[in-house]
Amino acid sequence: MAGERLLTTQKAIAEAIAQEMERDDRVFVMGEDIGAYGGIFGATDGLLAKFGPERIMDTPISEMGFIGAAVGAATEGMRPIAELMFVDFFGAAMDQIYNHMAKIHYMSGGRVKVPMVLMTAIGGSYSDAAQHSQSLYALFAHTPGIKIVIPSSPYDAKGLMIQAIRDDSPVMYFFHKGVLGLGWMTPNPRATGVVPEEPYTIPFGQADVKREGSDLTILTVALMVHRSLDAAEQLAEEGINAEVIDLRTLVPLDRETIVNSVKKTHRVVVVDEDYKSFGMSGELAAIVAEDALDYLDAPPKRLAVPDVPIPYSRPLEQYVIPTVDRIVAAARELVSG
Amino acid sequence: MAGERLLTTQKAIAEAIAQEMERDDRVFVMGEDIGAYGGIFGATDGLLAKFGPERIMDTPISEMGFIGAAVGAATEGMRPIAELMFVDFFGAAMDQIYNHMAKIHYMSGGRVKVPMVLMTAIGGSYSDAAQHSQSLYALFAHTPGIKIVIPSSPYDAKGLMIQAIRDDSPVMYFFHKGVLGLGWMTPNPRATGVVPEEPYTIPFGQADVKREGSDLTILTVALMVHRSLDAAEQLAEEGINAEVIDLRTLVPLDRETIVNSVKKTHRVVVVDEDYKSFGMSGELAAIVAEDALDYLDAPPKRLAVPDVPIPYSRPLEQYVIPTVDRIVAAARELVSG
Amino acid sequence: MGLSKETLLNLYDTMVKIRTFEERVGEMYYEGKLPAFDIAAGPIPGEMHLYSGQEAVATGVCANLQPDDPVTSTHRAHGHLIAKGEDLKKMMAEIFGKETGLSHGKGGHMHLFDPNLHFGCGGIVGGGIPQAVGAALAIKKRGEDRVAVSFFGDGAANIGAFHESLNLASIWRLPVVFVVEDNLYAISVPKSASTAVRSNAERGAAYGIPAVQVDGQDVLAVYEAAKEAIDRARRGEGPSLIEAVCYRFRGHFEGDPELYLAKGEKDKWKERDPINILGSQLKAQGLLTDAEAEAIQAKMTDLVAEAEAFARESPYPAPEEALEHLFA
Amino acid sequence: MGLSKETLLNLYDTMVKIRTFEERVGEMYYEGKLPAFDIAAGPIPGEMHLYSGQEAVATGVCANLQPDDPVTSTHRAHGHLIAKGEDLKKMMAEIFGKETGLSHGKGGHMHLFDPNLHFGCGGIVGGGIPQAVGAALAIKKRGEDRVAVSFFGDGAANIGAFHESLNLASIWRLPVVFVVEDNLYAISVPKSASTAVRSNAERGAAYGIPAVQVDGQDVLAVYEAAKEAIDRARRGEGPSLIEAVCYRFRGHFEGDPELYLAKGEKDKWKERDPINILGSQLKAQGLLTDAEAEAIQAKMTDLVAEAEAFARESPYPAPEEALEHLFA
Ligand SMILES: Cc1ncc(C[n+]2csc(CCOP(=O)(O)OP(=O)(O)O)c2C)c(N)n1
Ligand SMILES: Cc1ncc(C[n+]2csc(CCOP(=O)(O)OP(=O)(O)O)c2C)c(N)n1
Ligand SMILES: [Mg+2]
Ligand SMILES: [Mg+2]
Repeated sequence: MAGERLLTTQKAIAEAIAQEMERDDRVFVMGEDIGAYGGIFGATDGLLAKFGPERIMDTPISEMGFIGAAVGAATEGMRPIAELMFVDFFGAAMDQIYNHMAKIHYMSGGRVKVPMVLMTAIGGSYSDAAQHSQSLYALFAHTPGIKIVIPSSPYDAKGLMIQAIRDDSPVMYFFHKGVLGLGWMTPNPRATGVVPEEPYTIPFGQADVKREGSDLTILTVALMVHRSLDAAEQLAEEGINAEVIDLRTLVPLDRETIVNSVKKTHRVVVVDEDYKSFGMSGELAAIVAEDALDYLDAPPKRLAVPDVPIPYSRPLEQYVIPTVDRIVAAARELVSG
Repeated sequence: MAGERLLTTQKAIAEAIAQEMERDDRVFVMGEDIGAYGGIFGATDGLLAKFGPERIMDTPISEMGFIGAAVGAATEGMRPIAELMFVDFFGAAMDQIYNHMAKIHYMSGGRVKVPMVLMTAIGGSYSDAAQHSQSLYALFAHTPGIKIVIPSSPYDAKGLMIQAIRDDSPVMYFFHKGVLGLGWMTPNPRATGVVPEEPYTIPFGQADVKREGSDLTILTVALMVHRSLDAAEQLAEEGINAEVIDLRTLVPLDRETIVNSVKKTHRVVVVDEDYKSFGMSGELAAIVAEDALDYLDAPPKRLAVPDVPIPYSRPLEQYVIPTVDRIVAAARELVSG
Repeated sequence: MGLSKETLLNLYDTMVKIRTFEERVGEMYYEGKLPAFDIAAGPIPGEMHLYSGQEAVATGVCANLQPDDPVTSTHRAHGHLIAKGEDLKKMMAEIFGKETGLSHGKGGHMHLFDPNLHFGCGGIVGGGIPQAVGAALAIKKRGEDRVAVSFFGDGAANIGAFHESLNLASIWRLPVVFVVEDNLYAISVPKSASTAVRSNAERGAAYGIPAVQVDGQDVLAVYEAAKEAIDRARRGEGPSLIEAVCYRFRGHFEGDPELYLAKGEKDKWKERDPINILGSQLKAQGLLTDAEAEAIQAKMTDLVAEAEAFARESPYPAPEEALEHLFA
Repeated sequence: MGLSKETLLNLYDTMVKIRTFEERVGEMYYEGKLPAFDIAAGPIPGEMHLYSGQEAVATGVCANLQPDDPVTSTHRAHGHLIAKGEDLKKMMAEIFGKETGLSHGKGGHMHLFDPNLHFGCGGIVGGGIPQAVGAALAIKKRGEDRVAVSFFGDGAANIGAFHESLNLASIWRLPVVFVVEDNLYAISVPKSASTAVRSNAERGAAYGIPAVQVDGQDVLAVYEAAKEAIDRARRGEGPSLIEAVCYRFRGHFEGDPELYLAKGEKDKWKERDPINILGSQLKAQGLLTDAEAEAIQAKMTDLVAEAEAFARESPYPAPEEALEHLFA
């Protein structure tokens, strides 16, 4: 069928970047192994050949330096995309992210713009252990001044990336390794989907109801969207109809869609691959309590990493990162309990 | 009266460190301007004269280096205290804090200990603007593997510091500049109090009900404890009895005291000097919704910095950091609304 | 070097302007704060780091810059911004936290930004260095002959961002000049206790970057070294480092008890006041009379007074403006 | 240098042990993952960075160390830990994620810790460098003659933590040796594209630290340079830096397509296999026969097979153990 081209999420991201680079010569990419290697997770696959080393720049291992350089290039009118290879490495660059990228626009009273995208890989479930498996989006969502984008599908990945590049504010774009459709990751059919060839944007702040349902609301992002959809299918067989909401952006957050869904279903579970406490699951549960307290038939539930680092060993990791089974169990308990 | 010695919070902290250094020669302190200067906020005031430069070590401006060195010294059996001058500078050291200090014990399967204290100044309300006024405790509380201590009184400051130094796990100890009783900060009578001369400890995970009340629960830490107590006094004049709970430690968190109080008062407001979203206020509201949903007569309220960097100008800053007046207003609304 | 009279007098003017601004800010800072010092009180609340004593560095460097040459600075930024040509009124208003300030009061003394002058600064040590590298990268990508300059202190040269930035600037051969203002201290910690080499100029070799140490009290020495480095950058020959040895005449910040200074140390340095050094040279060469010097001082006093009046009379921003300007 | 036969044979033994371990891990890694490679599958899931080719560096350095000398390492740590004397069984079990592993399966291949050997490593580039400085600080505070060693790559020498750590070690004159393993690449990025100097030994001067570059394929050259540096540290004469130029014989990690390599580059380097280099020298000197070499290889193959069997037979930790060991 026309327009029914299938792409993986990884290819959708690379295509979005390529199209914006063609459109706008202020856009360039910096990061470790993004050139000849094409990015460890393929986000810049093929771009070096297309755009050359001036616009697809391999950097030394100097996260503070090159992310700070992206900030400086952005304030001088360029539109850099910097790749932080794994979000876990943010600590080597956090000052530039936190005190500069996020704050310069505000501190300048709106006079200086920092139009840049910081893209980074998140997520576990493949035994990459404590320093290469984190999600951490809540930590950045807690930081005023950064838009937080977390696609879960090829279609969303492309539209949100183009939107991010065109945004005049700093955007962090988190791609989960498990949703990319990489040949060397655990196969995931949901990581391939229809992606239009022409450029398009998806506005920030619009959650996507990936599945409608009436019995409970599942609020989630990234790979947990896929697991929640799988869980919803199982639940449907038991007669439980779960609504699965992919938040897509945490900042801005689509409070309305969240609250309306809970008002409809009266029950909510947050499924979160980030650490449980002081993070996304708390924020979402709090919002529901603030805006839909009287509609709740049960306390909000939170399924998240139980406040330990991600352990290496497979059974340990599977115990801490939410699985389809545990999502099903939580939903069942919520509805029946 | 015997034992009724008064100290400021700052002097209580310095005394706690001094007493532990006398007791245990593995304890030493590293940080910028902690020697001759005595620490910008006086946490090491007088210690250089007492213990000499081998144990009170001024460092270069190398936060990654010296905090990482504290980690390495701790794994080798010392018990370092490192001072990060303002919490706002964490981005220059975050990798060592986040991926190493917090995780080594877990990653080693419990075989390596990292007994260190990272102390740091938090808080605003004196026009130090976006990069010197943050609180950020939620960001570290979101990190598994760090105990999070936030004293609000001289008595607590001493007992919690001694507890922190004796703890075999990494502890972050946040002192709010406004509770220290410094001669150059806005005068604060609550920053001076009775402190026993002999060493004592206060266990972590025990919130302190700083004021009992029946109409609503105020959950808070640091300077906001003082403002909440001031607000509670005003509210009492209106016939509203607020219970003010000083959490004292966020990790471990005294969930029981929180939940029991809300079950008693049926209303809760979180007063938080950190950013609002994805932080402490969300976590506490979520906990209340999880464990005391049926007891709530009104949605939980959150008073926190409304997700902007801390602005410099006085009226702007006063608009974003919770004040006594706004705490009073929020409480009033909660009870009447 | 044979600088024109105009250039020389401009250097003198700028130094006097900076000094006059700083000393007046230093006076006003204590308004409303005493007798029991309260940092949050008075027309200028918060921390205050003044530049008095180091004027030759900002002045000598910025005299070689155009308005569109990007500059990043530090917590001690007033001098750099004045030397870059900022309007004192908007600067002062920002320092007062007023609506008419450079950032409408959101930034304050440590966070002065002006996109027209391509100027930014901040309160995090080392924070500006990578940003200058990025500005230089933007320049190079566009094939312009602008040059970026990053000012920072001797203390900042020990932070990781320094290392990463110099290496990046070198491998990418960027038009950027790193200016280390070695005022001998990082707050209370002397350079000798923080820095494994005597001069940060010795560190240039670790990045293949030409580096020199100059007398930072001598504006002509700074001017000359800066000119060489900036010209090299404009010619596309890559980055340079300059370490200017100087001294701050006030505390690290206002209220600093300065207990860490050796007795008489500051007085000795005050004998090498950069304004007097240039003033004496100009007078010796017959380029400046005492009366002219007084007139310059009077002019600057007036300018600063005007800025002060402007700042005092300007309104504060409306409280709700705190919620604006989070996103572009 | 006149090393004893015993020392020489120990060096040979250790290199063969490392190589044998690494190559076997490299084989087992693909078990259960193919035909369509799935990184999460098989007995050894996750990333895998092997040390084959660089054995001379770990071996030459660690031969000068005692069990209680602290060592910090990187993502490519197996070689260092074996050279430090670790029990292969516990190591292999950890790499398999088993209960009997060094960290009961919590750490995995990139996070190997052994407090008895004062060994730690991690997956963050540059992460171990400040920790070695801290270990050396602990040693100095106690007046011991131990010495700390930090191994890291050429890529790591461009991260801020390197700069801060070398400066701290120098100003505090700490007993620590920094070993840069220059294997020419950081993943796909060649050193020439990342590093502004030809040798990181040139960076020693920026910290007043004695620094040398050595042939990292020649274990005797490494041994000699390490001995000098380690002895200096033990004598209380402060830190040193050694850059050992070497080459990794496998990809950055298993599965690396290595498209960034020049044609024939790896084969050329394989001609300089560190095991063969020492083996030939020993044979030329009559210290090793072919039969003895084969026996050594056989012994190591057995040891690794034993470790493998131990790891395979060991149980996984119980899932709930994930919640343990958060706090001491
Ligand atoms: C990353 C970071 N660490 C520490 C500080 C606190 N601090 C502010 S200025 C300063 C001293 C800076 O010294 P130097 O770079 O020499 O500049 P100077 O103040 O002498 O101009 C310190 C330690 C900071 N702002 N940022
Ligand atoms: C701070 C940080 N940035 C990036 C990475 C990703 N990464 C892992 S290993 C590596 C290359 C390291 O190169 P080098 O230091 O030369 O060591 P080698 O792999 O060659 O042994 C990179 C970029 C990381 N783990 N940590
Ligand atoms: Mg200085
Ligand atoms: Mg390498």
